[in-house]
This record gives sequence, structure tokens and C-alpha cells, in this order.
Amino acid sequence: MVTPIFIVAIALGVGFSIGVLNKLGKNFTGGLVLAAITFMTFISYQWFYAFTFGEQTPTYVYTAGFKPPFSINLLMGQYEAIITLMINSIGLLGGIYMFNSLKERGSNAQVVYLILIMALNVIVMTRDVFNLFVFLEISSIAIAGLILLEKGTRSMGAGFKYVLATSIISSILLIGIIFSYFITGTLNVDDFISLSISTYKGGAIVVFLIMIAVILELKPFPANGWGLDVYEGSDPGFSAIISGASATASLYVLYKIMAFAGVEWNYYISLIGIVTFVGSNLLGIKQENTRRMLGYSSIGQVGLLMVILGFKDILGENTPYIFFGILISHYLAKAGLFWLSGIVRAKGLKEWAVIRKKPFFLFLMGTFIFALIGFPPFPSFFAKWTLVMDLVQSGNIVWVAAILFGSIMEAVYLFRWFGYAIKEENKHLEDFKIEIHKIIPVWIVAIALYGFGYFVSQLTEVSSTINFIPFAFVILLFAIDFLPIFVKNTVAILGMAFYFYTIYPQLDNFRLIFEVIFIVGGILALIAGYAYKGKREGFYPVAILMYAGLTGIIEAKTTLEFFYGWELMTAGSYFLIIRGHRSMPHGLSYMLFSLGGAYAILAAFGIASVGQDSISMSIINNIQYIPTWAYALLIVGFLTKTASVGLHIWLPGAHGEAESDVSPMVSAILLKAGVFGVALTLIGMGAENNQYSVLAYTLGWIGAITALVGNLMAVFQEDAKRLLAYSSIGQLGYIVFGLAMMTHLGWLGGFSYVINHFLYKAILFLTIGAVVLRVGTHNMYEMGGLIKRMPLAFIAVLIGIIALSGVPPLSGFTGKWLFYNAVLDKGWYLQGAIMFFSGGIAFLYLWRLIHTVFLGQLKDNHRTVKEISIWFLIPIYTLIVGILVYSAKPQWILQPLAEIIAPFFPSNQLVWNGGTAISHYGNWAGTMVMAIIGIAFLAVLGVQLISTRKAHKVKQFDITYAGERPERPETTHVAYNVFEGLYKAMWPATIPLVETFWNKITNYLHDTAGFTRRIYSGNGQAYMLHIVFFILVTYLVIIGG
Amino acid sequence: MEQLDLGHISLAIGFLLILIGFWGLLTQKNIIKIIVAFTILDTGINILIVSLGYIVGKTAPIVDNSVEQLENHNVVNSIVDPVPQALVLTAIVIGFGVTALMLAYAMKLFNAKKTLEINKFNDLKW
Amino acid sequence: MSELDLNDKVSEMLAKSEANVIKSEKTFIHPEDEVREVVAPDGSIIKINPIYDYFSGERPQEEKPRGGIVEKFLNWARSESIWVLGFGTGCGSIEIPPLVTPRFDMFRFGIQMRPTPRQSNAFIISGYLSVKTLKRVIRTYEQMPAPKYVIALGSCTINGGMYYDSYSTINRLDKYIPVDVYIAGCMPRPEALIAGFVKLKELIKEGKAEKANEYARNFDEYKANQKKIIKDWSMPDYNW
Amino acid sequence: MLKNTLIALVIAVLAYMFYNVYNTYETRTSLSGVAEYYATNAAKEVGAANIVTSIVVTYRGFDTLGEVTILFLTASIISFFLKLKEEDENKSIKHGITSELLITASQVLVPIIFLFGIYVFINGHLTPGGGFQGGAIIATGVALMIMANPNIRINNHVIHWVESISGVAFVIVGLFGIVLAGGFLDNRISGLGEFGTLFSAGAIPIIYSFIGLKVGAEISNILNKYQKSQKEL
Amino acid sequence: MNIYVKLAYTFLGLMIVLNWGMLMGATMRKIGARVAGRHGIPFKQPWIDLFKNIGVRTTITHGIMYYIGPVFRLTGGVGLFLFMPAVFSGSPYGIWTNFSFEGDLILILYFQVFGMLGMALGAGEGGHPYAAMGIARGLAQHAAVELPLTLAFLSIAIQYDTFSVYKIVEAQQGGFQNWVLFTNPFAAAAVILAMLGALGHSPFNLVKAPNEILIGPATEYEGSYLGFMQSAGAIIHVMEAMLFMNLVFGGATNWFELILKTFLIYFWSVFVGIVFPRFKIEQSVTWFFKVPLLLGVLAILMYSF
Repeated sequence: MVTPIFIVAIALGVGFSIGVLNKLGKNFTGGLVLAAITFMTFISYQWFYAFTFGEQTPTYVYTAGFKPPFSINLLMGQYEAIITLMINSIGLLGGIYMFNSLKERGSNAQVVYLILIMALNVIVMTRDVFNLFVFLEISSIAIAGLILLEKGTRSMGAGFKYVLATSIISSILLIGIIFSYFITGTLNVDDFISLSISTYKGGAIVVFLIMIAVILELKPFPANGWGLDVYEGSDPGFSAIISGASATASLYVLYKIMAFAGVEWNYYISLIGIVTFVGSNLLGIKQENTRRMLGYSSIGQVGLLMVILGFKDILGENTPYIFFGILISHYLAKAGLFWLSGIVRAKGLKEWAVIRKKPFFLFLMGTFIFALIGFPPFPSFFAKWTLVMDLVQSGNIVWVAAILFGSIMEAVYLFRWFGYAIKEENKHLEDFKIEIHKIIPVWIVAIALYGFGYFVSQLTEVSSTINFIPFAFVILLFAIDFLPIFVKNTVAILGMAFYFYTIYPQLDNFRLIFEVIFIVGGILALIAGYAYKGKREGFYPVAILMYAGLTGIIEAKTTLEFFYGWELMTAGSYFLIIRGHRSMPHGLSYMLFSLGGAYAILAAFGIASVGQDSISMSIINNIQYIPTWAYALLIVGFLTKTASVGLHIWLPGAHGEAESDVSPMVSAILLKAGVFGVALTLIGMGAENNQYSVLAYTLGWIGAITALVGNLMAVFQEDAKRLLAYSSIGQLGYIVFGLAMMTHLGWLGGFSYVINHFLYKAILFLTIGAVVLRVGTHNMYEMGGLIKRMPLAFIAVLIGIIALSGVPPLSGFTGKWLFYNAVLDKGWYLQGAIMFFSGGIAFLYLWRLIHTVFLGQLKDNHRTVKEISIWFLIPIYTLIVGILVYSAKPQWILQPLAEIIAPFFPSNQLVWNGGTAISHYGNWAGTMVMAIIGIAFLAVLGVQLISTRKAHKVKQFDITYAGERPERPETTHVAYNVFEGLYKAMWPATIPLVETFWNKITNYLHDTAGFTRRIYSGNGQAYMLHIVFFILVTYLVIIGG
Repeated sequence: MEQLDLGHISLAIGFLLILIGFWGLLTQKNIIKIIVAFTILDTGINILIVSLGYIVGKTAPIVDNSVEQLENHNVVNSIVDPVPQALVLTAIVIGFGVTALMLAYAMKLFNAKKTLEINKFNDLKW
Repeated sequence: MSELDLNDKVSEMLAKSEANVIKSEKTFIHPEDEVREVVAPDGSIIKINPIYDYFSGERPQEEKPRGGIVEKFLNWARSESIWVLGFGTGCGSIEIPPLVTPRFDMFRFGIQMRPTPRQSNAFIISGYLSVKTLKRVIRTYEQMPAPKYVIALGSCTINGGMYYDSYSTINRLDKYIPVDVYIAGCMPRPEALIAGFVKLKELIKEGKAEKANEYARNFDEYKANQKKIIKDWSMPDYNW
Repeated sequence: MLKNTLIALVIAVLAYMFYNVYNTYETRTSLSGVAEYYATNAAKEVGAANIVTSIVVTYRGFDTLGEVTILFLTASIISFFLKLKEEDENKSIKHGITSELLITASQVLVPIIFLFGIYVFINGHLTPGGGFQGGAIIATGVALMIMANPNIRINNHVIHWVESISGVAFVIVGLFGIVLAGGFLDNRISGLGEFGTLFSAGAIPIIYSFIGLKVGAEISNILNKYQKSQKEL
Repeated sequence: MNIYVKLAYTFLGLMIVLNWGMLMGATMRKIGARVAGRHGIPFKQPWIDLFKNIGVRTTITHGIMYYIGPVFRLTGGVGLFLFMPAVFSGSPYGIWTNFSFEGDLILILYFQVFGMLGMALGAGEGGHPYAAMGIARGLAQHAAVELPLTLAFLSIAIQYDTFSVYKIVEAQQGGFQNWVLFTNPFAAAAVILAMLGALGHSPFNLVKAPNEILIGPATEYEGSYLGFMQSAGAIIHVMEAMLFMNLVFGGATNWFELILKTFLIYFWSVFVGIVFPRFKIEQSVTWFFKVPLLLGVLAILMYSF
């Protein structure tokens, strides 16, 4: 074992000698510095190894051969080993990354860098407060110097502000240290702990001074303008070091100081942390400059880590797990992002579109951003999960709310940035150059993120149950992404089919319905993918990622697995949606609503786990602590996915702008995940439990209003896919309404709708999507008359809309019939009438859809379009067969459904007599009705065939036109603003109140951020004032007058 | 403040200097004046450190004749606290380093914008 | 775009369009009837010939009466259910509205007005017919389903009447479309119109009102006459 | 105005806070804690007459290493921060002749100052003073040289060599402590010698000499850089 | 009952309804003419028109959907009849109850749309702008009419605790005091007003709107198609009236009662139509959202609490 003192010795030895050795050239000195850091890394690694895999006990290193407190001693314990390893490795990677920029500044800069890393190590290890001060100063001075790696006035200004700020902070620290010596007679941390310094006279204020200085080093909001300037102004490679190494070391110092500061400080540290986390993330949404934005994010993350430290007594033995989970994600991802920003060299967020020219960098960027937000499989996901669980269980729900709010704010700007990178125009941007030594570190941290994700998931008993097989399949697809589409599609389909085959026996019937919709539906939608040409890069991994998530939530046995699947699905669907042409803003709002929903679910799971031994999914059946709120949170979370009114504004754009075969995936399939969640929640609430009737009643109204709003908005759309998207909102409203009734009939209706909606919405989206691929536009008024060119597509849409509208004899009527029986049974008459009315409105948009696309006048440029691709027709007609079977023999599906529902809602409200369904209120014989209508239709058709056997086929302008003739198809096709009259009558109902509401909120947040960030005036003196002000306010709050 | 001894006085002076330093840091627009304010602040802190080591009527912590001339030849009872004196040495050097760095910055900043007004260097903000 | 560029662009476009127009001094082609090139969604360029692509233009066929009792019954039904197209072609159309008033009440004869030629079987050419209107009349007439009947109202339809030497009206209607019943006078009163209807009903009942077949039989002749007088034809030979 | 009021308020509250700190002070009458230990044992453990020196160099030698590092860092940062391009260095502005008095005085005083500085750091373990003080005194001499002759070209190489060698030597002596004595920077690598003489206190005089040389070199370096970059204006 | 006998009776009933529908149409026109002081058409006119239309020699077709549009329409009418109990005879499987035992009120309400939708598609393929305009208006108005109508129907269904039309008729037997008209006046009032929209006479005839958009969806149809649509129209008019009769006016125990009641119901809409001019679509829609909707909501609220 090499004693850690060699970290210091090597660094200083090399550093001091470079003044002579620099004659040998800058490359040599640079290499020497890297070698020194490598050796330092090795030292901390071997300690880390010994602690993790061996029986190593914490070891003190005494300098000068005297026992502390008489000399300065260093401690190498497990945490020190980890932290120094982190600092040294990031120092090594950063050194590689900055090799050239350091070299350019000469050997002096290289030395300063080396000494910075060394100083950070000592800060972590030292047990002497004055020594801590000395090395903090070393690191401050080194940072102030290295800021200058970036040339120009901006970095000089930033550096000077940094020097001023740190000099104030260190003055306060020094006053605190000297007084601490004065009152205790020692400078050793361990002595402070054993003497419990805060009990001395004046101990409180001394601790305050030390504490506040250390906290200020962590750049708490709002006294952090200088820190932001440093992040923005310095070399991005160096920003990564500040964020990864310096902040990490400072956090550890805080941890060290907290040992003697007394427990009352924990609360204040958390408070400052949360204010920092929320505040800086809120201000982050206003940023247009990447590095400054990343700075805000870094500061925010450190705030979150402070919260965790503050809660360490409550979190107990989970603290290291949570702390390091979030720290490592932040440390790696933020370093990666800063380095990327150095490679890409784009200042404004929109300029990041250039990264798309090298797609692999986009992947790296996505990895880092998802790791920062806390998506699986990254460590932060597990850490955040545990954090929320533990905080909720200890009753700190307000804290959880604040943390989740801050996280959403962070997601806002990170995903907006990511969206720009993916979608913004990049033709005019100059491609960026790649230097190999800059890529390697980025690579390494990305791989490390995935590695740590797996490692962290295996650390606890609960998270190790997560099924990584689907995710491994995603990785596989990613690996073969260079292959042509045919191969990848086949692999994807076979993989899904095989997976379905293997897990099929494990599922109960209730889950099986959804699994069939997810997987079989997914396979059908994937078949349509054969129609695409080329490689379609990146499509298959993300599609399978979504399906992996979907199957994850079905299989989930614990709430963690469920949430894991939920987040995977969100990520996958986000990427799918964002692939569309104009889908960037919609992708963003989808992500934000999804995250909001996911956090609501997370909080609810936390509440549910209070007082329970396990985190098995069954705990939501028996929530003990504020159950109504928990269920409300769960429902709100799931309703974001079902796009119920109020939470629906993301859907039309997201579904409407997605690719042709993606729309059915996200509409027909993905939305059912929300339904699955709502169903689980309602089962959890239980049918007989009257205490939740208000919740169910509200949910019922939400469903009804959603149905109305969705359908009404669909009527006034000009874009075919948006029309279908709004229609999906409406249909999901029906489902939610049905489930909310919490009766046998209601659930049967709801489930019948689930299946139906899957069938016909998949048909409609696939067909319209295929048509859009052929005609190259979404706008219905630009189509028309396509029945002549695409009869098969027409038939598909015809069947789809008949089924959707609920007109007998097709299957849609099943759901309607069940609904009205359920409505009468439950007594929700007004809601029922609204549902019926929205059903009536559905006819309007359905007719419009089929009329303006397929009927009317064929346009000039569509005269030669071909029938939609066979690869679309195969799944479409498979689904049509499904609809026909369901229509002809509804009992085949409804009877098993009734059996599935019976355990939860056990009343025999529906009796089957052969093919006739008999309820208390009426009866309906699906097969017979179909037969009667069929026979009548054929009879009438026969008569007509005889009487018009000699009909002349005419062309599209052969119409009576008041003695004139049509001149152009465009002027003859009635398609634009068809329902103008209805609009004049009903416009008050189409005012986008919800959108206005969310816009107002967004604007309010933006205005708040815009106003608040003006405190960062850029004036170094103002920053000093902030710091002093912060000190004083904290002083008055904590110590008091 | 029942007994106004040397320790108290120097301590008060130290704090006074610190306050003056803070006042200068927060009010002076000229970077050089800010640096001067910082050195005043620094000096104040150094005075604090030294005065905290002061023990009434004791001599410097060097074991030589002056100590041996004291009554009971006991080093412990005859010297002031040596630790703050060691610390102040470090503090002074650190203060020197920071001041030097600040001055270098001041030179470069003046070169860049030909001004020493601190509020002119607000390229980075918000 | 600067003004200079715009000018260049416009002149370039003009040159292009001139090149595309098939120069012809005799016939005027409506812009909407020119062969045009459009870009299909897949990027290929397709040619559209509107008259050919958008209209059927098929020649009318003679639809021989079946004869026998069925035909007699149908003829009776046709005669009792004359649906008149509401198309006032000239000054005589003012004489039609009185027919629906209580004084004349044509409904009792089974005569009704229909707004669309598809559902009408009688066409009243009410007075003088300008060449412009003739074009519309021909189109409308051809769009009516057979059997169809034409009642020519007033002298102008017989020989041009007081407009016999007008540059813009036709003189003899039956050069252009076959006429079943002429009602002379300038203008004939509604009573005369009703008398004409009664005459038409007689003709139908006797099976003599087969002018639609005559039109089909002598189609080329009628077309030649029509095209001689109508310069801007801009429609297919037969409007279905 | 608002800002001034605010600052006045801030200063007032700051004063209040410091007043509370000040109140914790009680006049001390005896040593306590570690100081007592040092007073009792420093002389025999370390062998230096100057207890402060024994603390600075040995007991808290690690801090001293940090101090040296800070000076070194500052010098390094300033040298790359104020680095001149090659051509600028050649285009240096000629300063006018300074006062005769200064020139003469420097010729007389500089060697004495240097000598005095060396004396101070060599006797650091016996008398007040030490490496830092000595180094600072040497740097004063350099400052005097520069003031007397602004056009002087101080040999960078010499400074760098002195700086590097003394720095590395300091670290190596420290490392000897691990091998030969109780730990890093332990001065007892050789015999402590006779208390109160020049060759006593083990490695302290050696270390302090290196520190003195290094500090002197570094401060001189900083002064030199300032002087040179001044020409840039 | 033997299925063939049942079919025979059903067909007979259909013929009665068809002919009664045509006669009723003629009668209404006659009444309109008499109000205007004219003699009006002969009673036989609808049949003559039908034969003439079938006897048209040339027909056109715009395509398959255009071709089967009228078939949908007629099937819609016939289907409505099939699922509607016509004459109450004390048993759900009686002679004139057709196949109403296979479904209930909800089936009828949704099946109404079947013909409408088919017709809309057929007319759409015709490519005529006026057809599309007519349909758009029709659908908008239909949606508006549905709301008060549904509220009223739901109220009636709640009142009798059933969706079965037969059972609702059964419950109203035994004197006019048992009719919904008197037992559930709000629902009845809502139906009576909303009915105007459902029957589609002036002022709610903007689907056809003769002389404005020609005759709407049927603009391109001729000959046999028109004949089919006429027949379907006749049947559907009777069926609409019959639905309201069954739900609100106590149903019918014999054909005479059926004819009388449907006549009166139909006459109500004609009566209003003769007096009022045509609404614009937005006027029509808002009209249904005022008094009829209020009445419908009242009818529901009566049973909600």
C-alpha cells in the first residue's frame, strides 16, 4: 500500500521540478503531469480497492511523526478513497482532455493543474481545519489561475470575481478557524467532534463562521453569481474539473464539518440546498448560453446533494447509496457535457444542432442528459428513487415536492437544449473538429455511467430484481444500428415475439390483455417499418426501449420495477416522438408532462410504502398513510399519459407530428400504459371503498370532459394526424370515464374500449400515416379523392371510423352499449349525456377525415400516387380481421374480460345468453344484429344492382355545376374549415383554456426566472454584496439576534 | 467590557480593520482600491490571529535567555501561545499570494479595457 | 428578393409559360384547360391534360325504349312526373314563377321544379339564347338523364325573333339541341306554357318524345353546329 | 442611494455579528490545549529554540508546504498570465535613468540585504524569523535592484533553478522523514544536535534554508514578471 | 314464431311503413299547398315519381362509394324498422315487434347514423361541393340535436329503469295519463322540441336547403339512386316519428293508432316548418343549446337527486 502522503509528495515533487525540466519541452512536462496524476489515481484506487473488496480499516497518516492534534494528520477512509479516486480520475481525464490547452499556456499552467488536483485531494483527506483552509486557498488560487486558460476579457472578469468572492469566503473561514482554536485549543476535526465544540461559549458562532464559509464554497443560491461566471467564462474542460472535482471535494468538506457542527445544522443545510436546487434550476430555464446553463445545473445538483447531506440522519444507512448515486451521475454526466461543449464549440443552445453532424456525439449528449435527470439505467435513477422513498417515509413530503419541482425545472432546460440539438436547422453551421484526446475522456465517462448504473442497481436487494434483458436487447439493437432496415426490423420483431413467448405464462389475465396490446400491437406496428428505406438510424433502439419499458411495467412486481419500466418507456417514447419533422416543442412538452406525471407516481409510491414492509406492487392496494392523496397523485401521474383534459396539451402535437408508424405506437399502444396505471390504481382503491368516491367521481367528470374536449377539438383540425390525436384524447376520456365508474359494467365497457381503441386507432393511424407518406402532406385539404388511388386504404379507414363512431354493427358499439348501461347503473346521468354528445361530435370529425382525404376531388399532383405500401396493409388488415371478429362475436372477448374483472368488481350485471348480452336495462345480440344488417344491406344492394346495371362511370369533374364546370380540384373540394357554422356556434368551447393555463404558468416561471436572474448583474462587487448578505441573513436566521 | 486589556484592544482593532476592509470591498469601484481594501481586511484578520494568542504579561515563544530570566523557569507559564503565531505566518503568506494574484489580474484587466472600474467588467451576467 | 431579381424572375417565368403554350390562332384555350405539369409527392413530374383527365367525355349512346306494357307504364309515369330544371335562360323565365302560384299551380299536373339537372327531365329554354348561355345550356342538357325533354319558349327559339340579327344570339335552337315542344309568342303567357306541358305529356304518353335518342344519333351533327358558334369551347364533347 | 443604505445596513449587521464574536473573547491567562503541549515538549522533541519555528516547520510542516505551494502557484500563475510574446520581450521599453542615490544605495545595500536574508533563514530555529522572512528580505533586495535599474535583466534560469531545486529538496527532505523518522516532514532524520546552536533541531535549518531560497526566488520571480509586463503598457 | 312467418310479417310491416311514409309525405305537401291556397300535388305523386325515377334510362356513377351510398341509406331505414317494435301487442316477440328483441334504444340511436354516414360518404365521392356542405351542416345539426334528445331519452330510461323500447312502451299502456308526455313532462318537452331538428323540416332543413345548396347530399344523385333515397326517406320519417311515439306518446297498439300518432308527430314538424323560415347552421345549433338543452338537463336532474 502506498501511503496517501505520496499523492502530495509526487505532485509537489513533479510540480517543483518542472521549473527546471521545462527545458525538455512542453509535451514532456505535460506527460509528466499526466503521469503524476495517474500515479495519484493509482494510489487512491488501491485504497478504494482495499476498502471495497478487502478488509481495510480507515488509516490515519501522521505528518511530522507526532500524534494529532499536535501535528497535522490525514485520514484515508472509505469515503476519502472514493472521493479522491473520483477527483483524481476526473483530473486525469480532464488532463488528457485539456492537454493541448494546457500545453499552449506552458509548463506553468500544467503545474498549476497538477497542484489543483493535489490540493483537492488534501482537502478531502485532511483532519486539521487550518490545513483545510490552506489547501482550500491553494485550490482557490489554482482555480483562479486556470480560469485563464480561456483567453479574453470574459474569463479574466470571471476570474477576478472568483478571486474576490473566495477571498471574502476564506476571510470568514479564517476568522472562524482562529476562534475555534481560541475556544478549544486545538485545530483537529476529531477533537472538535469529541469536545463537541458547539457547546463552548461562542461555539455556535464559530461553527457558523466555518460552516457558512464551506457552504459558500458550494455556491449556494443566490450568492453564486461568481460561480456561474466561472462556469461560463472558463475553458469547458476546466469547468468540468470545477464541477466534477472541486465541487465534489467541497461537498466532502461539508460532510466533514457537519460532524462537529451539531445536528441543528442539518436542517439548515438541507434548506440552503433545496433553495439552491430549486432556485438555480428555475433560473436555468431562462438560459441561452450552454455553459452558463450547465453551470446553473451543476450548482443545482450540488444543492440537491446538500439536501441529502442535511437529511443524512433521516436517510440513515441509505445516505451513501443516495449521495453517491446522485453524485456519480452528476460528476460523470456534467463533466461529459462540459467536455462536449468544448468539442462542439457552440455557445447558443440552438447552435448545438451541429452535433447532429456526428450522430454519435448526439448519443453521448443524450446519455449525459438522461443521466442528469435521473432516468434508468443510470445511478441517479436508483438514488432518486431511494431518496424519495426515504423522505416520504419519514414524512417530509414538502421536501419531496420541492425536489421534484426542481428536477422538472432542470429537465425543462436540459431537454429543450437536447431538443434543439436534435431538431434545429443545422445546415448553415460549420462542422466541428474532433481531437482524439478530447473524445476519449467523454467516451470513458459515458461508458462509466452505464457501468455504474448496472453496478448501483445490483447494490440493493430491491433494485437487483430489475429485469435487464429487454434493456440488453436495446443495447444489442444499438450495436447493430449500422445494418439495413430489413435486418434490424426482423431482429426487433423476432426479439419481441420471443420475449412475449417467454413471459406469457407468468402473467395473469388482466396483465395479459395489456401485454398483448403492447407486444402484439408493437409487432404489428413494427411490420409497417419494412416500408421504410435505408437504415433509419436510431429508430429501433428507441422503439424497443419503449417496448422494454412497457413490458417492464406489466411485469413489475415491485413499485421500483414499475417505475423503472415507466421511465424507460418515457425515454423511449420521447425519442420516438421527437423523430418527427416538426415535433421538437411537442417532444419537450411530452417529456415535461411525462416527467411531472412520473414524479407524481414516484411520490405516490413513496407514500404507499409508508408503514409497509415491502415495496411490492400490492402495497397500492392498501395504502395506510394519506391514502386519498396517494391515489390522487397516482391518478394524476397516470392521467398525464392518458392525456386527460388539463394534461393533454402535449398529445396533439406529439402524435400528430410523429412518423407514420410511430403515431400508432404512441397512440394506440403507449396511451394504454396510462390506462393500465389508472386501472391498477382503481383496483387498489377497491370497489366497495366509499372513502374514495369523491376521487372516482372527479375522475369520472375528468373523463367525460376529456371526451368532449378531445372530440370537439378534433372537429376543428385541418391536420389529419392531429385530428386523430385529438380523437385519441377523446377516446381515452371514454376509457377513463368507464374505469372511474368502478362497477362491473363500467370496467367491462372501459376494457372493451381499451381493446377497441387499440384496434381502430392503430388502423387509422397506420393508414393515415401511410397515406401521408405517399402524398407528402398532413393537411387534409391538400388531399382528396384518394379513394380512386388507394381503395384498400379507404376500406381500412371506413372500417376504422365505423368502429370508432360506435355505429352498429361494428365493434365500437359494444363499448357504447356497455357504457350507457353502466351509466344508468351508476347514476352518472349528466356525464353519460356528455359522453353521448361527444360521441355525436365524433361523427363530425370522422366524416371529415374520410371525406376530405378519400372522397371529394382528387388533386392534380396525386393523380399518380400508388396504393399505400403493402407493409402497412399487412398490419392494417390483420387488425381489421380483429375488428370484424370482435364485431361478429363480441362474446368471445367480453366473456373472458368479464371473468378477468370479476375478482375486482364481482357483480353479475351482464348475462350472456348465447350471443345475446343481457343487462338489467336492455339487451343486445351482436351476432344477430350484424347478421340482420348484413342481410338487409345485401338485399338492398341486390335491388340496386339490378336497377342501375348500366351506370356510366364518370370522372371527377362530371358534376353539375350550375351550368358551369369546375376549374381546379382545389377550388371544388370542400375541405377547409368545413364546420365553420358549428364553430360559430361553439367557439366558446374551443377556447384553449388549458393551453392558456399552462402558457401562463410557463410565462410566469420564465418571468420569475428572468426577473430573479437580474441579481447576477455581472458586477463583482454585487456578487460580494450577495455573499455578505447571504452570510448575514443566514446568521440572523440561524444564530438569531 | 469590564477589563480593557491589550488583547481586547487589538481584537477590536482587528475587527475594525475587517469592517473597514468589507466596507472598501463593497463600496469602492476602483479595482486597486478594492485590492487595498482586501489587504486591510487581511491585515485585520492577521491582527485577530495574533491577538487571540496573546496572554497577558507573557513573552515571545522562544526558549532563550528572556524565558529563562522569568521567575519559575517554566516555559509553559512564560510564553504566549505559539500556535497563532505560526498560523499568522501562513495567513500572511496566503494573503500575499492572493494579493499578488489580484494585482496581476488588475494589470491584465486594465490592459484589456483601459479602465479599472469594476462594474465595467460585466460581460458575463444573468 | 430585390426588385431587380423579381423582374428577372417574372420575365423568366413569362418566357417559360410562352414556350409551353401551344400556339394556335383559331381556338382559344382556357388557362385551366392547358396541359400542365405538376410535381407529384414522390418528386416525379406528371402531365395533366384536364379535359382528358377530369372529364369522361364518352359519346352518348342511344337508349332504345324497351317497348311493351312496361314502357307504356313508364311513359305514363314520366308524363305525370315532369321535373323541370330551374334554369332561366332568357327573358321568358319570368313566365315560369307564376306557374307555382295558386292561380296556375303546375303541381296538380305533376310538374315540379328541381334545382339540379341530374334530377330533372324537362328543360325550358325560356326565350332568346345568347351564345354564352348556349354553352351552359348544352352542358346542362347533356347532364340530364335520359329520357329528357326540351320545351322551347317564345319566338326567339324558333327563328331568333326580334334578335334575329343580333351578333350574340342564336336564331334556331334545334340546330343545337333537339326540341320537343315549341311554344310560340313573345312572350307566351303562363297558360300557354301549361298548354305546352300538356302537349308534352301527350307526346310522352305516345312515346314520341325520344329526342334524347335523336341527339345521340345525330351527335356529330349537333356537335359540329355547336362548335361552329361557340368559340371558347373548353369542355369535353359530351358532358356526363 | 438605496445601495449605499443597503451596504450601510450590511456593514452594521456585520459589525453586530463581529461584536458577538468579539464577546466570546476572554482574556487568557495561561496556555491551553496543544499550545501547552508545544510549550512543554517542543524544545526536547524538535530541538528548536524557537517554538514557533518548530511548529511551523515540523508540527505543522504540512501547512508550510502548502504555504510554499501557494507562493509557487502564484508565481506560476502570474508567469503564464503575464507571459509576453517573444517579440514583446525584445521590444522592451527603455526606462530612463533613476536617481543616483538609489543606484548607489542598491550597489551598497543589495549584498548586505542578501546576506541578512540568508542569516535570517539559517537562524530561523533559534531566533525570530525563518525561511519566509529571510526569503522576503532577499526579495526586497531584488526589488531594490529593479527599482534602481529598471532595465535590468534578471536571469530567469537562475531563479528557476533555485526555485526548483529548493522546492524538490524540501519535498525530498520531507520524504526522508517517512523513511528515517516518524513521518512526512519529520525533522528528526538526523540527530537533533545541541539545543540552541546553529546545527541543531535536525532538518529544520535545512528545510528553512530551502524555504528561504524558494521564497526568495519566487517573490523575485513575481516582481520580475510585474516589472517586465509593465513594459507592455 | 316461425322465422319465415316472422320475416313475412316484418316485410309486410315494412311495406306498410314505406307506403304510409310516401302517403304521409304527399299529405304534408298537400297541406302545405292548401295553406298557400293551391290545389297541390295529387296523392299518388310520390309513387309516380318513384316509378319515373326507376325508369330513368341513363345513370352515372362516380365510384363504388357513390354507388352504395343509397344502399346504406335504405339499409339504415330498413334496419331502423327491423329494430323497432312497431305495434304493441303484449309480447316482445309479437307479430309487429320485428326484431326489436335483438337490441334496445341504444342500438336504435346509434343505428340512425348508419344510413346517414353511408349517404354522406356516397355523396362525398360524388365530388360535389354542395353535397359536402349539406353533410357538414347535417352532421353539425345532428350533434346539436342529439344532446337534448339524449338527455331526454336517458331520463325516460331512468324513469322506467330500462333501455328496452318495448318495455318503455309497455309501461305506458293503460291510458294516456301513463304516457311519458304526462309522467315526465320535461323529457317530453325536450323531445318535442328536439324532434324538430331530428325530422329535418324547416327551420332545420339546412341539410337539403333547396335552392341554396341545390338539395345538399343528393345533388349528384339521379334515377334509381334517387328512388332509393326517396323510399329510405319515407321509411325514416315514419321511423323517427315512431321512435318518438314509442318513447313519449305511449306507443301504438294497432296500425291505426300508429298511423294517427306518427301523422300527428310529423305534422307538428311540418306545422312549424310552414310557419318559420330556415335557420343558419349556427342559429340552429345554438337554438338546441338553449331551451331544449335546459329542458333535457332538468329532465335528468329530476332523477339525479
